[in-house]
Amino acid sequence: MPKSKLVSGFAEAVAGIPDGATIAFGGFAGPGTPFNLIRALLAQGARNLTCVSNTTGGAHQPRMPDIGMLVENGQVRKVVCSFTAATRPTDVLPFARFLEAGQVEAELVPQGTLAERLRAAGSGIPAFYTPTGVGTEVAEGRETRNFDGREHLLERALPVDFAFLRAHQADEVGNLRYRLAQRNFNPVMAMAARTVVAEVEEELLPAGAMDPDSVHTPGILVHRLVRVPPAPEGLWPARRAERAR
Amino acid sequence: MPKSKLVSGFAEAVAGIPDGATIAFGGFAGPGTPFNLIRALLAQGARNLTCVSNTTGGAHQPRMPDIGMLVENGQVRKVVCSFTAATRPTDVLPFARFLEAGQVEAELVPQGTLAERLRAAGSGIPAFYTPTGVGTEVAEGRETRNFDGREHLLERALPVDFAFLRAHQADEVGNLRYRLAQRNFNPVMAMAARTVVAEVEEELLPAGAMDPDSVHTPGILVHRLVRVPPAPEGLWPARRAERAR
Amino acid sequence: MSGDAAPKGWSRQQMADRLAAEFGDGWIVNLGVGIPTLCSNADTGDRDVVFHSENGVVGYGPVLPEGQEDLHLVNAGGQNVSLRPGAAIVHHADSFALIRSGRIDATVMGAYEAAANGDFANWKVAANAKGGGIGGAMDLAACARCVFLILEHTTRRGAPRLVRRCALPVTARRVVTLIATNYGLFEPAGEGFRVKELAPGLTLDEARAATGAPLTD
Amino acid sequence: MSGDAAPKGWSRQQMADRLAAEFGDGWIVNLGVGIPTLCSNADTGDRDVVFHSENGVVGYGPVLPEGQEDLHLVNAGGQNVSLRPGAAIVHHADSFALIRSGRIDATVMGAYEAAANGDFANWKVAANAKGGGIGGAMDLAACARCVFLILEHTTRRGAPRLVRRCALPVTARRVVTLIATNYGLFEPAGEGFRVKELAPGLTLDEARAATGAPLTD
Repeated sequence: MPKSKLVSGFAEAVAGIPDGATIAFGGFAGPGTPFNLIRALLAQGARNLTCVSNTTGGAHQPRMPDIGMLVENGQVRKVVCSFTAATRPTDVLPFARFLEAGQVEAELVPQGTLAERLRAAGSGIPAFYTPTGVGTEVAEGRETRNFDGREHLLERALPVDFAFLRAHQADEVGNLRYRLAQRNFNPVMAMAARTVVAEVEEELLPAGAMDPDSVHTPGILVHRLVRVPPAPEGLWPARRAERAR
Repeated sequence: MPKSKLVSGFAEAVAGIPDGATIAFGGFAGPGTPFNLIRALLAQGARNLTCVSNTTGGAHQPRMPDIGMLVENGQVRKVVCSFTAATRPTDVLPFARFLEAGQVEAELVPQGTLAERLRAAGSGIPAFYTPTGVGTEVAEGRETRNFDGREHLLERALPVDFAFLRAHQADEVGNLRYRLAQRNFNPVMAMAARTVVAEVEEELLPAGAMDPDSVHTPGILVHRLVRVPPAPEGLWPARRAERAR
Repeated sequence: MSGDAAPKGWSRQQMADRLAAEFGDGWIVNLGVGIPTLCSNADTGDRDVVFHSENGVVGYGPVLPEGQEDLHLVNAGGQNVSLRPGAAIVHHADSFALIRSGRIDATVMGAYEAAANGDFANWKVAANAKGGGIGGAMDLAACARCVFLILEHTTRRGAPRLVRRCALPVTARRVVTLIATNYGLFEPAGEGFRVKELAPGLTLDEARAATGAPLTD
Repeated sequence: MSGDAAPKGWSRQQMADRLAAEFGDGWIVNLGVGIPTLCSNADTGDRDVVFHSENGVVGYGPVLPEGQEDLHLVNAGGQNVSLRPGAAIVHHADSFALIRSGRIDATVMGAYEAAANGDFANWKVAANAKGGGIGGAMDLAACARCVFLILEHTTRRGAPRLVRRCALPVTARRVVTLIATNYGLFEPAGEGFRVKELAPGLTLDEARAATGAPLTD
């Protein structure tokens, strides 16, 4: 019989993450970010981490647990992100002074390349070619190759030791469903990781209660599940209506 | 307002397929095979086709419309498949004598490589590396490269002009859901194709009636939908319990 | 991208509306962070336009008013948007598969600089800056059928953003097809820009004075 | 792979059952066309074994009796199977992503030949044959943690299928970890095979006579 992957709480969910681990964190602009697992990792204290995520954190308030906080807490050696600075020149992320001071290394990767490198790692594809970034600073010193009359960059797979995810629903064997824009990087990070830890918003379903056609991440990729308690104890995405005007 | 992609019937669904087209056909051992679209293509008569599918057809009875029939009908120049012969030496496919006689060309591709080449075409990835096939006849004369101490083959994307799919549910803008093992190659063929034609088992849903989280193939990839009438007019998968004993 | 000293010509929503008028029927349009997201508020009339967001939301609509937001649903700018009938969600790798495979008819992005040769820059605030914000911009710029930009015509200090060649590190080369600024609509034309339309109240001479490359009618 | 002239030793289901006894708790096991599919009928006791089929079915169970089949649900051999609680469906590219990324603990395949050096052949019936049936075999053989084979010990004509080196074009090189035949369980050992177990009623001499490479205890 399948065993339940539910663990007792957030401390157990992040137990045993060693110094030097590479961890991917799901999430895009709030939804799908494992806020509670990040908070637990801040307390757990593993150091010398490599953190893979879309951003190091936004400039928005209220600030939620993010990669920048792990950096500020002295836990991070390197980040691999598509944003290592805010898009508005007027927003300065707390992360920026650590980067300027050389206290953290950063690999800046176009977002689609980041997603594809994670998927490749989870697909046994060691390398692939993409047209993204050709002719830019990102391509400097890099191997290129012409296919069908167009230059492409060689990109390598990006395997990770752990993926920290946030899902909406799970069954006890770890099948996951995300809700709306919460999906984002989570499924490909699950593919790329050797150990997958997911915080889950709803009560766990028994095995067999989730429609097999509606599973987003198959349970065989998932190792630890932990339930997010309702706010204020559990952290949830906040309202983020940007003032574009 | 979005327009419905439903066409009047199978003749309209395959109208305008030109001679020389490359067409991918979904399906694996029955489920997900667009039997009715293949039957319509046999009647439509386009020639000199390149057909991409898992097999050229099984040896099982009752025989359903398959790529082999298009070959027998003189419509096919080349097939790209993971099976161009049956797995049992005692089963001889009708396709075999056309292949032996040189009346059709065949490119035999490992199944995972076939799926990945289609996905790559639908992902703007012109080429990727895979460990599959290294050291075999499939790799002869092919470009290889060592990554992480292991040899890999360079594989090229496999774009197609048309994909013929079979889905269980669709809404009028073309969002598709497959049921169980019907999914197989269908989503990646939809990605690889410039024009996607899907036969659909259930009554079309209005736009907005399908849960956006439960869509398997987004409607922006799909161009023509046609409803499969119930048997005997519409063709459905048959029972296929193999005698393994 | 710029401040709130009321600029000449079009407002931000007007810039977005004007660019949205260029979207063809049946187009898939990706909207980037900043002013571009205002395009999903535009009235596209009879035209069926599907808005795509890099985070995998296919078919979204206007930003929702406070209190009606769904916290699980954001666009590329992190704004809580609505879904239109027929919407679908895909994961990030599939979202960029749509982008790189040429399924996006137009991408609308903000920029710091747009050059007459079709280059543009929107990911690094200074050539020597450490760090940057690429996001999905390089994938979109390299692969969308049309690359549209929306930006203020000048910096806060009055320096032109439409220039002959970019001084900042570029996002992609020779890809920009159309630019909306508060001054009007412009097309890169090699050594200068073609003026497609001027915002009401603006003269060609005023536009020339604020532009870092020749303007032609 | 062979006919029905009742062979010595284990029946096909017994071969499958014996190999299934080797599956560890928590293993993901892929079953190929033919005899291997009989493994999903085996009783795995307390062990949690998830059966994966190359067509994207994760977590299936026994073949269903006639009249109870779901026509949308087949395993790699096209048999109508059942689902176990916790099953999930993925598409073909994701199914092979699981395979190539090393998520499959064991793959069980049929074969025409298995060699002492760990090579095996199961996709072409003759070296000069036009066409073949690769299916998912090359991906699975190259990437699964353990490659198990099930095959009749000899051809219908009595020729050995366990040989020193393959005469047929190989599916993958140096990958086979365990072989079940009607004669017993065998492990490739370089120049010969190690006998792990003999089927009841068979002697080592009988097995040696029917094998194309040395057998050791």
